[in-house]
Amino acid sequence: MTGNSLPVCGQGGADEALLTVRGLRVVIDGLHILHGVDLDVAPTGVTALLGRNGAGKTTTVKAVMGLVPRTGSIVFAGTELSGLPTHLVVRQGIGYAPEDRGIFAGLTVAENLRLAERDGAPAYRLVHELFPELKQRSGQLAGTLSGGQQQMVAIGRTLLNGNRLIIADEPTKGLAPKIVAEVADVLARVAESVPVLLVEQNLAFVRRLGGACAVLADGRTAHRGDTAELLADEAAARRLLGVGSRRPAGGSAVPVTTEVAL
Amino acid sequence: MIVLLVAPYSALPVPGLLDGSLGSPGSLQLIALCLVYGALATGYDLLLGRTGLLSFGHALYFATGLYATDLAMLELGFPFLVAALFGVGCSTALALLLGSVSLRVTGIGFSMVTLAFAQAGSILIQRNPGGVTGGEEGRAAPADLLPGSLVGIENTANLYWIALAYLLLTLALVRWTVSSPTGRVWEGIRENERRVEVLGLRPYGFKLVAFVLAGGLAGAGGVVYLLLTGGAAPQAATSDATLALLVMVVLGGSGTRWGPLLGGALYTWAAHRLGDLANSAAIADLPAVLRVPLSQPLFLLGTLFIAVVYVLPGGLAALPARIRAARTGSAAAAHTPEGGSA
Amino acid sequence: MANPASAADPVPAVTATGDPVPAVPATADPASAAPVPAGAAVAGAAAAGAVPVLRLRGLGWSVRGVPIVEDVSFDVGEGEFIAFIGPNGAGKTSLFNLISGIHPASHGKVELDGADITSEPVHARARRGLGRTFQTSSLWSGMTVADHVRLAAQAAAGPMASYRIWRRAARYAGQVADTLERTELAHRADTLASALSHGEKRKLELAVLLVSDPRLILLDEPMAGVSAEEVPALTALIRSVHRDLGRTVLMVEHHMDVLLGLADRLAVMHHGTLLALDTPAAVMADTTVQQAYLGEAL
Amino acid sequence: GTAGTTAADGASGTKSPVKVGLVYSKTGPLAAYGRQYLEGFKAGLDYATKGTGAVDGHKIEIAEQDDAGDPAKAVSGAKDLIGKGYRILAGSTASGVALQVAPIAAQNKVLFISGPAAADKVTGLNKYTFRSGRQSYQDIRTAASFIGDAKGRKVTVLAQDSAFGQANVAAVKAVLGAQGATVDAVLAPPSATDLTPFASQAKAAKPDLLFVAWAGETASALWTSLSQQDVFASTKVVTGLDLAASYPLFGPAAEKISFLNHYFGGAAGTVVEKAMADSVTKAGAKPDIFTPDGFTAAQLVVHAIEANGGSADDTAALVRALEGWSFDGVKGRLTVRAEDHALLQPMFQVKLTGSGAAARPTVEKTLSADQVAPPIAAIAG
Amino acid sequence: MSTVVLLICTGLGLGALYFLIASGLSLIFGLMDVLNFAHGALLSIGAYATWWAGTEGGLGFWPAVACGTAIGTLAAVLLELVLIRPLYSRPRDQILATVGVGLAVPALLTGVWGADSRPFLQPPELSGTVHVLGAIVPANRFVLMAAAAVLLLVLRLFLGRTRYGLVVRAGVEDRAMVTALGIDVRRAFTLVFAIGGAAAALGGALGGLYFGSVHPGQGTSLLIFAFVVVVMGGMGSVTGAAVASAAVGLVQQFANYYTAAGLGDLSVVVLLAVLLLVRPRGLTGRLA
Ligand SMILES: Nc1ncnc2c1ncn2[C@@H]1O[C@H](COP(=O)(O)OP(=O)(O)OP(=O)(O)O)[C@@H](O)[C@H]1O
Ligand SMILES: Nc1ncnc2c1ncn2[C@@H]1O[C@H](COP(=O)(O)OP(=O)(O)OP(=O)(O)O)[C@@H](O)[C@H]1O
Ligand SMILES: [Mg+2]
Ligand SMILES: [Mg+2]
Repeated sequence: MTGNSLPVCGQGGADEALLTVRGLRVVIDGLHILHGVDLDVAPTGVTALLGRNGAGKTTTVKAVMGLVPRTGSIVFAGTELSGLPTHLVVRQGIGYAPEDRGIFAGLTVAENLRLAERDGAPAYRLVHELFPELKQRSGQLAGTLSGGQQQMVAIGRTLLNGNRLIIADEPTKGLAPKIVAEVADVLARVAESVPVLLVEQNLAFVRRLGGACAVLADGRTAHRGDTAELLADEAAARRLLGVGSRRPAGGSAVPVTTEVAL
Repeated sequence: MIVLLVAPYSALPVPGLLDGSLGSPGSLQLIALCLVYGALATGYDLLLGRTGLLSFGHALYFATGLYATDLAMLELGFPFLVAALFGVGCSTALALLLGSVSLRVTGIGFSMVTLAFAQAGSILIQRNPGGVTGGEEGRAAPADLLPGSLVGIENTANLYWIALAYLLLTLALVRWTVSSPTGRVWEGIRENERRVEVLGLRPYGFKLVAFVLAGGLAGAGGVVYLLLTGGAAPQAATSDATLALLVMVVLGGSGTRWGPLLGGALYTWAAHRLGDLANSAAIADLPAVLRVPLSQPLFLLGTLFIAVVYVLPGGLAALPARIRAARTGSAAAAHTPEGGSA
Repeated sequence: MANPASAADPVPAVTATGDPVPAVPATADPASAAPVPAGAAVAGAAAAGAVPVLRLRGLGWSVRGVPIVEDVSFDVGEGEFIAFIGPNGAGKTSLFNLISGIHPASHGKVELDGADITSEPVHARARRGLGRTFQTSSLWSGMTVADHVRLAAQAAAGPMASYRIWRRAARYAGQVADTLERTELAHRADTLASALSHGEKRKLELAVLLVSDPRLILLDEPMAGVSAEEVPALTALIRSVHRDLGRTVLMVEHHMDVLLGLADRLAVMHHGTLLALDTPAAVMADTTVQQAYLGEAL
Repeated sequence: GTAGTTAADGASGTKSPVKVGLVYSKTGPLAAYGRQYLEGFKAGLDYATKGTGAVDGHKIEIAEQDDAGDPAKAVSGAKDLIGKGYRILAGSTASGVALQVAPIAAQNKVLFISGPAAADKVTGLNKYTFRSGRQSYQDIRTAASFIGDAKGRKVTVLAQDSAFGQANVAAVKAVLGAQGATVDAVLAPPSATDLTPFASQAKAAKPDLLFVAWAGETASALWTSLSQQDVFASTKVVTGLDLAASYPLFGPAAEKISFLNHYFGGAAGTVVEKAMADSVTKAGAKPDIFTPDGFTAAQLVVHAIEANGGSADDTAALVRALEGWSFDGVKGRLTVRAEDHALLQPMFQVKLTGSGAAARPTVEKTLSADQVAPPIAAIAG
Repeated sequence: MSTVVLLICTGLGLGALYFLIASGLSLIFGLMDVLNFAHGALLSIGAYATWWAGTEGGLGFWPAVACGTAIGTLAAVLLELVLIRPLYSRPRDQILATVGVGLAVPALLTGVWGADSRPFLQPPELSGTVHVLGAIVPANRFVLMAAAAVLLLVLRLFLGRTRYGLVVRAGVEDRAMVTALGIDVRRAFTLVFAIGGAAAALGGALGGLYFGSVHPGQGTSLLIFAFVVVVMGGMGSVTGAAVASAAVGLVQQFANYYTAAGLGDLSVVVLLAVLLLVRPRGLTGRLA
C-alpha cells in the first residue's frame, strides 16, 4: 500500500544507529508475519515503534530478541544478532519488558528481580529509588500484584543490569491513567542514560516522550521520522495510524483528562 | 471400506502385512481385532479429542463389558444375547456412577481419579473375589451358551462381521452425537469450559453424557472382544490397556473422524505382527547388537511410536494435510509473500 | 486497607430498599473516605418501589485472609449503565467475578431481580440472564465465528435444547446472521477465532453475549488492547446494546473518554472498596478520585 | 471352510507333512519357561522320530505362535493355526492361556497338549485336552511327603492371594487336611512388595510345616524376609524349586529349605533324560525345569500320529491313541490317565547345597507316580 | 505392639522407596511440566546398572550404587537432550515420547538380560536386622529412609537456595521470558532432568536392595505409585511428595496386613480418589 520507498526524514540516520534492522522477515507456521521491516534505534533518547493492531510491532521486537524465527540483518553495536539465541542476545546488553509484562506469577517480587541479575553489581539502588513500592512488596507473590506494580517489576528488571538498550513493548497497556503518567516519567528518566525502543498505542504517551519513530503497517516499515513531526501532520497520522489528533469519542461534555484513551 | 466388506471372501495373500490370505481365519481374526480396537479408540476419542477429557481409566469399562458378559453366562447361565445386554448395561451403569463422581474434579485431578477407579477395578479382577473372575487366569467363555454360528474356526467370518458392525456403529454414533446439539457443547467444553458455563450451561452434565456414552461403547467393545478371544483375561483391565488406547488415539490423530480408527488398527496390527517380525529368521541372523533389541516386539513398538511422534505430529490423520501444506508451502515460498498476515 | 467496621458487620446499615440513591459504604480510612456528595437521582436508576435488576449488599471476597473485595453495596436499576474505574488491582475484575459467580462470595449478598443468587453457580446465574465478557478474550479458539454464535444461541434456548443428543444441531441461521450483521462480523463467519484480530475478538465476545440476550451485561475492559482506530466502532456497538435494546450494563474500562460518553453513573473502586458511585461529572470533579486514579493529566 | 491336509497320500514319493502348532510364550514374563519348553520339544521330536523328524515318512512341520503370556493373544494365535489346517496344538506356558485355548481346541475338535501350565483345572477340562507337565496337586502331594504322618500336625501355607496361591491353599487343605493335619494360610497380596510382616506372621503361627507357594518377582524379597525373621530355626519350610536361574534368589536360606521339585537337569537319571540332555546340550542349551514338558509333548504328539499311520486328521483317533498310554519319559515311567488325561509322573524331594550362584540341587528322594497321583477329575464336555 | 512397630518401620521404608522414585518425578513433572512416563525406565536402568557393576564389574556395593546412579543420570541427560528438548513446544508429544521410551527400555533390558529376576548383591552390613521394640526390622529399610531424608534435604536446598531452582520454577511458567532475561534455560532444564534421573536411578539402585532382585518391569510397576504420590503431594511440591510417600507406604502396609484380602493397593487408590475429590490440588494445594 505505502510502497517500498521509505521516506527517511529528520535525524536518526543509519550510520550512527545503535541498533540497525534491515529486511527483517518472520514466518510462523507458514504465515508470513513480517516481510521487510527496517528500523534504526538512535544511541540516545526514545525511539518509538508505532502502528495499528496487528501491524507486527510485537513481532518485530520479539524477532530482535530471538524469540521468534527470523531472517534478515539485525546489527547491535557492531554485532550481528540474527543468528544468536535469545539469552546471548540479552547478554549483548539488551533489557526487554515484553507486552504481557512477562512476570513470573509464582515467584516473589524479589525473586523476579533476582532472576534478572546478570552481572556482578545489580543496580538495586536505582530500581528501588524509582519504584519504592517494589522494595516494600519484595516478599509478595508477583501474581497478586496489581497491573501497575507488575509493570514496575518488568521495567525494573531491565534497569538492574548495565544495559545498553531497553526495549519496552506497550508498557501502558491496561494501566490506570495515573500509572500511565508515572510510567511515562520513569521512561523519560531512563532514556536520559539508556536508549529506549518503545512500542506504544497510546499516542499521548509517545508524544510526551518524543524522539524518533518508525511506523509499521502490514508487516513492513511504512514510515520513519521524527515523532513530533508525524503526530503534528494530521494527514500522515491518519494514513499511518488510523487516527488524527482528534477529540474524545462519545461527545461527552465532561472535560476529559486529554488523550489517555487513544 | 469396500476392502473391509469383501475381506472374508478374498483369498488374496497380503505378504508382510498378514500371515496368510486375507480371508483366512487367522487374518480375519487379526483384522477383526484391529477393527475392535479402532472402534474402541474412536469411542475413547469422544472423551479425549471431542470433549477434552483425559481419562486414564477407560479400560475399566471395556473390562466391565467383557467380564460382566462372560460371568453372566458362566455364573448366571444367561444366554449370550441377554448376557451381552447385561454387560453393556453394567458398563454403562458403572460409567454413570464413577463418571458422576470423578467429573466433580477437573484437569489432572480428573485423570488421576479415573486412574484410581480403574486401578481398583483391575485389582479386584486380579484378586479373584469369590473365585468369580478367575484372577490372573481369567475365565473362558462357555461355548455351549454362545450361538452356534459364533463358535468354531469356520465361523470366524461371522465374528468379523460383528466386529465390523461394532465399528460402524461406533463411527456412526460418534459422528452423529458430535454433530448433535450436545456435540456442539462438547466442542465448547474442550476449547474453554469456563466460557460454556458463562452461557448458562453446566459442563458437568454434558461431560457426564460423553463419559457414559464412551463407557457404554467400550462395554460393547468388551462384548465383541469376548466373542473374538473366547474369554476374559485380566490384561484387559490394566492401566496399560488405557495407555494403549491413548497411544492409539494420538497415533491416529485425536479429534478427527478417522484418526483414532486408523491409530487403533495400526497399533493392534503392529502389536501382533511385530512379534512375528521380531521372531523372524532375518532377525535371528543379525549380529547380537541388532538382534537383541529387534527381537523384542515391545521395543519395536516403542521405537516406532517415538518415530511417529517425531515425524508425524498430529497423528496419521494429519498426514494428508501435512503433505499438502508441504507442497503449497514450498510453492508459496517460491513466490513473494504478498498475502501476508491474516 | 482492612476495614474493622465492615468486618464486624458485613452488611452495613443500608438505605431502605428502593432508595434511588446508591449506597456508598463509609470507609475506615478517613483520608480516602471523603464520600462523594450523594448524587441526585440518576437517569435510568430504579424508580422508587421497583425491584432493582442487581442489588449487592456487603459483598466481599478474600483470599487466604487477604481481603480483595470489601463490603460493596449498591443497586442497579433497569436499563442503567454503570462504568467502573479504579487503579490496577482495585478489585474491579474480582467484583465482576463475584457477581457472575466465578468466585464464591466470602460474605454479603447478590440479588438479581429480587432473587438471592449469592450461592448459585455460574451457569445458573447465566440462565437468569446474566451475561459477561472477560478482561482477556475468552473464546473457543478452535471454533469458527459462526460456531461461537450458534453455540451461544443454542445455550440461550435452555439447557434441555443442548441435551438433544439424538438430534442434529440446529443452524440458528437467522439469529446467527442477525448477530453477525449487528457486530460487523458477517464477513468473518467462517474464520477460526484464533485467527481474528484483537478488535474482532472483542466484537465476537460481544456477539456471543448478544445472541443469548441477557438482561444484565458485565463487560470487563472491552477496549483493552484495541487500537485507537477500532475504538469508535466498538463504542457504538456497546451504545446500541444499551440504548436500542435497553439492556442494563456494567462495564470496567480505563478509556475515560469512551465511558464518559456511555455511562449514566460512574463507580470508582479503590483497594477493594467502592470509593464513589455517582454521575460522571460529580465523580470526575472529586479530588480523591483525581488522586487515586487519574493522577496528573497526561 | 478349512481344507484338510489330506491332499497327498503315501502313493506319491513325498508324503504329506503333518502340521503341529506351538502356542507358547516366546516373549513376555514367561519367556524363559517358553524357551525351555521349545528346546525340550525339539529334543523330544528328535528322540521320538529317531532323528528323522518324520513319522512313516510324513514330515512333522512345526509352526510357532507367541502368546506373550496373554490369553487373548494365545487364542488369536491358536485360531490362526487351526484356520491354516493345524489339527494338533501344544504349548501354553501360562495357566490362563491353557484354560482359554483348551475350549477353542475343543470347539474346533483339534488335539491340544498343554505345557508347563500347572493349574489343576486343565486336567479333565475337555476330551481334546492333554497335558505334558505336572500339576499343582502333584506339587502338593510331594510337599506333603515331607511331613510324614500328618495327623495332629500343623501346616501353614504362605502364598500370594492369587488364583495360583488360592489353588495351592485349597490343594493343601484337601491333601493334608484329609490326613488329619490342621491347615491354615497366610495370604499376602500379589502386589505387596514388603513381605516382612507376612514372614513374621507365618513365624508367629508356629507351624510344623510351612509350605510356601510363591511365584513372581518378589520371591527374593520373601526369602530374605523369612531368613531375617528367623523362620527356619523353628519350622520346616517347603517350597517348589523353580528354574536354575532362580536358585540364587533363595539367598543364604537355600540350604535350609526342603524343596519339592518337578524336574531339574540331572534329577531323573534315566536313559531318556540322557538323550534329552545330549540333544539339548548340542543345541547350546541346558536342561531345566520345563525342558521335559516340551520333550514329553513331542513324545505324545509323535505317538498319536504314529498310531494313526502318519495322519492327524482324525482327532478322535488321536485322542484314543493317547488315552491310557504309558511310556518311558524323561522323569521315568509316565502314564496318560485315560479317565481325565492327567499325566501321572514321579516327583522329587530336593536339597540345595551352597548358596547364591554356587547353589546346586541334589535329589533326596524320588516319589513314584502313584504316590503323587492327583484324584481323578470328571471330564467335562 | 511389635507388629505395629514392624508395620510402621516397614511402611516408612516402603514410603522412602516411593519417595526416591516420586521425588524425581515430582521435580520433572512439577517444575518442567513433563509427565515423564519414562521415569520407570530410568529407575530400571539405574537398578540394572548397579546390578551389573556389582556382579559383572565386581565392584563393591556402594561403588556399584554410585556407578548405577551415574549411568542412570547419564541416561536421563540423553533422554532430555535427544527426545524431550526438541519437543518443548509440543507438551503432549513429550508425554507420548516418554511413553515410547517407557515401552522400549524394559523390552530392551528383557532382550539383554531376560525377563527373570536377577539376584541383587546384598552387602553383609546391610542385610542384617535391627531389633526395635520387639520387632525385627531389616536394616536396609533404615538405609532407604536415610537416603530419602538426605534426598529431600538436598532437593529443598537446590530449589530454595540455588539460582537453578529459581530459573526452573520461572522457566515452567514462561520459558521464553527466562531466556529473555539472558538465561540459558535449556541448560537448567537439562540439569533438572539429570537430577530427577539421578534420583530415579538411586531409587532403582536402592530398590534392588529392597527387593533383593532386579527385573525389567520393576521400575514401571513402581511408577504408578510414584504418580499417586506426586499427585497426592500436590504436583511439584517435593515436601508434599515426601509426606504423601510416607502416608501411602504406611497405609499400604497396614491395609495389606490387617484387611482380610490384603487391600493395600485398593486402599491407596481409594485414598487418592477421596483426597482429590476433597482437595483437588493435593495435600499442599499447589497446582501443576
Ligand atoms: N505465533 C503467531 N502465530 C500466528 N500468527 C501470529 C503469531 N504472532 C503474531 N501473529 C500475527 O501476526 C500479526 C502481527 O502481530 P503483532 O503481535 O506483532 O502485532 P502488534 O503490532 O504488536 O499488534 P498489537 O497492537 O495488537 O499488539 C497479527 O496479525 C498476529 O495475529
Ligand atoms: N486468586 C488471587 N489470589 C491472590 N490475589 C488475587 C487473586 N486474584 C486477584 N488478586 C489480587 O486482587 C487484587 C484485585 O484484582 P483485580 O483483577 O480484581 O483488579 P482490577 O481492578 O481488575 O485491576 P486491573 O485494572 O489491573 O484489571 C489484585 O491486587 C490482585 O493481585
Ligand atoms: Mg503488540
Ligand atoms: Mg481487571
